[in-house]
Amino acid sequence: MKKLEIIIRPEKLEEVKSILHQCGVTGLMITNVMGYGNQRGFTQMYRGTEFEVNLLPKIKVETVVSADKVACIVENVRGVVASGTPGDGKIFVYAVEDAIRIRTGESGGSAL
Amino acid sequence: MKKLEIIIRPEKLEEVKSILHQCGVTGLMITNVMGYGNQRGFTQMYRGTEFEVNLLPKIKVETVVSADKVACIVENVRGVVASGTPGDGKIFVYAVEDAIRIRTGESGGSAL
Amino acid sequence: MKKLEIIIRPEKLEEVKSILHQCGVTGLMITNVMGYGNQRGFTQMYRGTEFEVNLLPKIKVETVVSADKVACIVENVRGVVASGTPGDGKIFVYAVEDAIRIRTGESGGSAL
Amino acid sequence: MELSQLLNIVWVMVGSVLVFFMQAGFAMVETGFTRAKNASNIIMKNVMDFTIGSIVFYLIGFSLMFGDSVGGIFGGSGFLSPEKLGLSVFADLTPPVFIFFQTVFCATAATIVSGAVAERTKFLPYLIFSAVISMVIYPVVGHWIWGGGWLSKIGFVDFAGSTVVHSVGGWAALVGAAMVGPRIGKYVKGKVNALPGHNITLGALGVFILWMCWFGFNAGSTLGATDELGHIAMTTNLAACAAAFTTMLITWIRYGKPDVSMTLNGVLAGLVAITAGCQVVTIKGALVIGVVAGFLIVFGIEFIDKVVKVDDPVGAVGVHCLNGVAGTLMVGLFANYMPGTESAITGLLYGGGLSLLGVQALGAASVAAWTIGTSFLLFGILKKTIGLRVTEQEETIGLDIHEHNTQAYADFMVK
Amino acid sequence: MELSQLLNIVWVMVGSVLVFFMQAGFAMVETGFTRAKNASNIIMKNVMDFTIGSIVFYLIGFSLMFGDSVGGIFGGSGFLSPEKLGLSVFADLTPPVFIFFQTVFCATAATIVSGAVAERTKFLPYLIFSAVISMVIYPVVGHWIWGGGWLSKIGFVDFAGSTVVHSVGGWAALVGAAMVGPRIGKYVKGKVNALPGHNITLGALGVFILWMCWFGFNAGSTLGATDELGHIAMTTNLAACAAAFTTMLITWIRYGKPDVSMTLNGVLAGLVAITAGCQVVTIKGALVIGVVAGFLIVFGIEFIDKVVKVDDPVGAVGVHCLNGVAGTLMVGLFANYMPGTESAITGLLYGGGLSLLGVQALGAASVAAWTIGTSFLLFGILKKTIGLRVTEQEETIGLDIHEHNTQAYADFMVK
Amino acid sequence: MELSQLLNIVWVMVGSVLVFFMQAGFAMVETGFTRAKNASNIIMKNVMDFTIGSIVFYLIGFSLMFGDSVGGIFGGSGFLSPEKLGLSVFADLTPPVFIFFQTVFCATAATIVSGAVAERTKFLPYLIFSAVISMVIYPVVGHWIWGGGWLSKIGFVDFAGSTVVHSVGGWAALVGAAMVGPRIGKYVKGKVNALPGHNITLGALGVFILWMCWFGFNAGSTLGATDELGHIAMTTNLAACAAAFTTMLITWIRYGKPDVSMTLNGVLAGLVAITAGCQVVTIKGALVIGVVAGFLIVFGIEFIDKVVKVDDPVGAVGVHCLNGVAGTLMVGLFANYMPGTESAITGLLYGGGLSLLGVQALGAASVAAWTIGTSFLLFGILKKTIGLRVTEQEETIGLDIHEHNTQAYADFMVK
Ligand SMILES: Nc1ncnc2c1ncn2[C@@H]1O[C@H](COP(=O)(O)OP(=O)(O)O)[C@@H](O)[C@H]1O
Ligand SMILES: Nc1ncnc2c1ncn2[C@@H]1O[C@H](COP(=O)(O)OP(=O)(O)O)[C@@H](O)[C@H]1O
Ligand SMILES: Nc1ncnc2c1ncn2[C@@H]1O[C@H](COP(=O)(O)OP(=O)(O)O)[C@@H](O)[C@H]1O
Repeated sequence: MKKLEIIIRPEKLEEVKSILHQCGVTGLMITNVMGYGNQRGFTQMYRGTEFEVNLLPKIKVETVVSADKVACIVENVRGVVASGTPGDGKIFVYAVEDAIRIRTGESGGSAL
Repeated sequence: MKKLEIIIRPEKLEEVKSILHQCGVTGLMITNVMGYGNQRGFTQMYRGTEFEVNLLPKIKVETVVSADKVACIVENVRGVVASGTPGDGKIFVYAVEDAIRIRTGESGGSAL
Repeated sequence: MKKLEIIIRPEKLEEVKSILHQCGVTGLMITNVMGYGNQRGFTQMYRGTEFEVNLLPKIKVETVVSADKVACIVENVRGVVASGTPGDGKIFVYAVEDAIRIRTGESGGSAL
Repeated sequence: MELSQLLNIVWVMVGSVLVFFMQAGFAMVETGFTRAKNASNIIMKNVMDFTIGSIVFYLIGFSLMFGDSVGGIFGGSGFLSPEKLGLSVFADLTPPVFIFFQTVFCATAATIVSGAVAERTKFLPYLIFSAVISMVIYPVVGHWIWGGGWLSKIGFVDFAGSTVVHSVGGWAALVGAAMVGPRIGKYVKGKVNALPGHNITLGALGVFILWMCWFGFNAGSTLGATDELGHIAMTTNLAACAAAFTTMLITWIRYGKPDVSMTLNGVLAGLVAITAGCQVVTIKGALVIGVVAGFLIVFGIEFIDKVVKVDDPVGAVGVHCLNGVAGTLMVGLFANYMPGTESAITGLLYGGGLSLLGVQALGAASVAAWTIGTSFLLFGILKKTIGLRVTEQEETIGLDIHEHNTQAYADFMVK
Repeated sequence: MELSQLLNIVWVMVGSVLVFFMQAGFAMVETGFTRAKNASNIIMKNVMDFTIGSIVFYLIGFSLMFGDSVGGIFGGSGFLSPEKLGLSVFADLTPPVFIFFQTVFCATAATIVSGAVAERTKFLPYLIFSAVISMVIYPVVGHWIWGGGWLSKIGFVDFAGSTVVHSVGGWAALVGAAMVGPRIGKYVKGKVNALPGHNITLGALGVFILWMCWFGFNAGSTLGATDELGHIAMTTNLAACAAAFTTMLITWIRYGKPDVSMTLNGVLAGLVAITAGCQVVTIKGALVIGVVAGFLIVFGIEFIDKVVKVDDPVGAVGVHCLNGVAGTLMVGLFANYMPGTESAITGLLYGGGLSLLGVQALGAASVAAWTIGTSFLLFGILKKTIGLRVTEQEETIGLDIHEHNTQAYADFMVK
Repeated sequence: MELSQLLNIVWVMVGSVLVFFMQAGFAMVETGFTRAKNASNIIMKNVMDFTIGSIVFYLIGFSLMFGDSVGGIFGGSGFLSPEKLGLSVFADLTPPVFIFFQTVFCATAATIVSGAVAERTKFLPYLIFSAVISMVIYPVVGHWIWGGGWLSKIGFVDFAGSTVVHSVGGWAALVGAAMVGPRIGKYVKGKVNALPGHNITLGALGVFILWMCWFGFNAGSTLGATDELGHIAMTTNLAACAAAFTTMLITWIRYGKPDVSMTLNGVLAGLVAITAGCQVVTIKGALVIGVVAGFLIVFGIEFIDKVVKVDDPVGAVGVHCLNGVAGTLMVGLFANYMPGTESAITGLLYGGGLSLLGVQALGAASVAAWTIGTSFLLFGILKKTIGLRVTEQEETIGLDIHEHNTQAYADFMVK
């Protein structure tokens, strides 16, 4: 069982959601985060004082899936999200030791 | 050392907090997330145009605990949270390699 | 490859960002969380009714780095963040199995 | 037309426009003091009670209030075309000016209820209640006191409506809030919880709007340009100030810190309390009335919240009911109008004896009885038939989504 | 100076101040009904159209509107110092009072456009358009109808400006919204998407502000203290109420739930529709006009949104254009002013025949032709030269950051 | 009572109500331009300065301002019951109308300070300062200029209070902001940081409210219905427009993008600058005064922020102090009132020579000296005794939690 953390630009969420759906993902969590990376931020101005905003709004999509789905997801997310400009985002992969469905108590793969 | 990620309905937070307390958890983090799973969303309407909201507000409770506490938590959270209807949530378990208490520099189990 | 989850007081963010920069971190994600730990919350009052706020606003900084940078980060974050009073925060270390840069498709260490 | 009549028209128009704008003030106070997930619903209730109220008051309510008196109890003529009535005040102004002024007054009473029953009441029964209060409950009281009915005959003094407007709205709010029951999470295992409002800034804006509009409410009730406008403005303002200051002090002492939302309620408490007597009390009397209002609001809201355990999210009962009644009674103490003349109105403290106080008490009690009775009946019927309350799940997710399929703050919420 | 003149001055000052405050109402409605990332930009556009409009209308527009008529088409004297014109209304009030009143009216027409083109239009071309509408487009129409021009000569009735103000703003809004194109994400592969506004509470506050100010708009258009003020207030208010109630009912039936933002638009629709006829229709006529406005706004907004596919984020076209035209035409049906006297104005339903309706239709059509034509030309030139629209990336990130390097809600957003 | 007197009463009542509502405008501007964690505290300070100010001004301040003059320096009679004074203006209106109007004016001066010292000042010392400015500092200046004191004797012109109200508030704001010190994070290692406000939309609403109310402030200062109302409204409006437009242009050129919050300050700057001369300058003069105000606000705020390094979160010093003084001086240049008559007031540019300019400068300087001196003394005593400032930790967590145990936006924050 793996957890994927997919960091994307906010406007790409709908497309990523449908990719995940196609790859057979059964659940996900979405968090608003502020990201910092190769993409540069921008300058803001308030009453004549400039300030750098080096954090940009990103969306973090987390989903726990069986290991065999990872390839499908990585492949297809790249397909719809990659624009070729810095800031497209990252996918991080983690091991998951267990999952429990609170409603039924099922655990492991059948809890997904 | 394990990290538990407990996804619940927002209105269950208070109960989950007190369960965790009873199981001897010493700290936790709470994040507002939007979730998608077996539970269906709902339809919204704005000025005559319908739109599906398939993400629902959920709360993610994260806590890092020694391995022996996992069973207590899983058991009891199920007890108070399970309503039997889709959307009750999930618990994910991860391995944690290390923990450091910034204040003191303690690390490992004694940092929790 | 490791993921560090650094939980700090909101006002320390700027300092932690520059530490991370100095240690050669190439990207990070920031999330607003509510934390609960040794630090006590405070009492609020609304129209004559008291209520305990036992969650306090914290910032979670997540960064995925090569293993050799962990020591530098832990060391230096402690240096600027530790105030000696409860609530300074924690650093949690996790293993990361893989990372993919969506823009280029690079994976592993070179995706960071 | 005489210039003096035109001047009266201009002044009453200004007053009416201000009283109309109280709708915005109530909407902001009620929305700000409740939770974000119910904001659109509160807004909608506020828009609709004015809308429905204006229409039914024009067609029926006004005539029940000012039509030819049937035994001093209600008006019985003028229905559907009230501008054809032969009221003498129609000649002083014009029929539509007076009807317009009365319409916006009526809407004020109706809108008080929405805050008290907020965050858990179904939309449809609220609309029905709102229609009936504007069409029947308020106009009958109005007839008693301002329409030539029995209370006006025995010398009851309620210059701008502490009783007619605020106590009617307040009693109905109390009955409604009690019958619809507390919000989920308000009273849990004997513990009283706070469910803080979502936007204190907007709530404060609402209070400032109401404060401004109250100068139209009270000074507009002269129904013309008179030499009393300044005095009324002064008593109105200083009562509000004294009440707010008193509230702040009490909360500072009692809770350790000055409480913001209670102090904002304090302003409104002072305004409600001075409304009955703004014309007939002295400026110093107004200051005292304000101080009393400040005490009443803190202990009154606590009493309702913690002892009676009626859940009133915005403090409507404390503000309008308690202070409406108290303000009416205090006229019996502090009135000192044109002493020594034929038109003198003098309260107990200025040597007028107990009679005025007695009349005031009788009036306040009668209005309470009528309003509580009719509201109880109406809410009771609604409860039995369509039900008053949304389901637990609907309340938890919020009335905006449940009742209107919408959210008030889309960018800050569900994506 | 005669007291009656001073009284007229006071009333027109009150009216002007209210009409000025409509700027705040529009700003809140437009901001509340659009997304948070564009809030500062909308605010800025609203401040600037008033600012620029006030200056150019004083220097040029007023004279084009009220200067000596050149063939009934436009005014040709008074430029730069309009207070030196010899208008008879200057003698009834004073020159600056009348200019002030006309200035705030003009600004109302200009500000309507900003909502319709919101969230994707560049700042500079907006400013230029805004200057031209206040300087030329509106004043010419104003001359035709209120400045002694050709439409006023043939008996066209537009008491407070359903045509002059609202249809001019509304037609320009339609042309602008069509030419600048829909927002990204609004129409995707034939599907119509909703892009909900970010603060319905503020939008509602804006509606209440506009409603209040409309009493100054309509009753102030008497240009003096008259015995008609009350009637105008009543028709204005009841049309708004009837429209809001109708809108709520229709949305309840059509969508299953009463729609909040549509109902708020319904209030404005009723207000726009009654503006032309507020003086000349009966109270019952006003109720009917309101009901018609309620139908028009729901089906009109849906038609524009889903069939014509013009993306109008705040419903400006539905409110101001459709109801401005409809309100003008309905005068031809419902007028019943001083029947039996020399000044009688009577519509079809009161036995006045088709002639008034014909004149109303001719006026509405002429104004539409002029406004659409000039707006089309101007937006066309701007599109070809500096361009109307921000880039896709700028629109996605928001106009606040792109056009002003700022964010409206710093604490709730980027840290 | 004479009809003309009643008409004056009506107009002054309208003006007073508008000036009262400036409290709402200030509250929204100050809250919107500061951070969310201090919103309730700012609201509370705004409510309390009006509340306390109204009471102490009635009891003491008014008499210090308008009581029998003691050497032209302060008034010395009428304490506790100012309505018993024998002022001639009492006969023109009525005593309470005039007292009410003066009360709301006084509160305006007091409320200016709260924005400048926002986000780090303790609640109690703020209340004390606020009481003293309303009770002593403002009334003494008021006596000099409007109460028959020494400045009024030598021909100082300050029609509606650029000096009396705005420069007094502005100087006190400067002293306060300097003595309480900058907010944490504002000046770090020589770098000037921006701490953006949390709700620009509300800030803009506040500016629109103030703009509307300024018509009551300036045109109400006639103290009666006169033929000058329209002229005053025009100069007021066009100065604001010219200032806003100028500010936008300068920021566009200097910063690359038109700055929203600065432009909103620009509106206020124009309004403050025209306040002294609104009656006596021409419309074109008003446009020029507005342009000057636009320059002053941009460079003035930058100067205070970056060179003097006084941290003034809302720009109160730039708006009220700089433009209050400049507006007063510009009367000496642009006055052109009733030229050729006995009442003529003529500035340098209209051939009046340097004398008026000299008097204006003397007045502005004297008021500055008095206000800076007394404020410095008072803030100094408060600093030494109870302390002016919250602790670092309290400031970091926010004044809402620290001073009031509350949060303004519960649903968007801590859960
Ligand atoms: N090492 C990292 N750890 C955590 N998050 C990262 C890391 N690198 C990038 N991110 C996240 O991914 C986002 C996109 O990364 P960025 O470097 O800007 O683009 P790209 O990967 O296309 O070069 C960042 O804003 C950040 O949120
Ligand atoms: N595979 C998953 N990965 C990440 N989050 C998940 C996953 N499955 C479910 N969740 C989270 O748990 C919530 C509840 O899941 P859902 O499937 O609706 O209920 P249930 O588990 O009772 O069937 C979801 O809204 C989502 O936030
Ligand atoms: N075991 C834990 N699991 C998850 N988060 C934790 C844990 N312990 C602490 N935290 C986070 O770290 C923050 C600081 O911890 P706290 O115990 O208050 O301070 P300290 O570590 O200085 O004693 C908490 O508010 C919480 O967000």
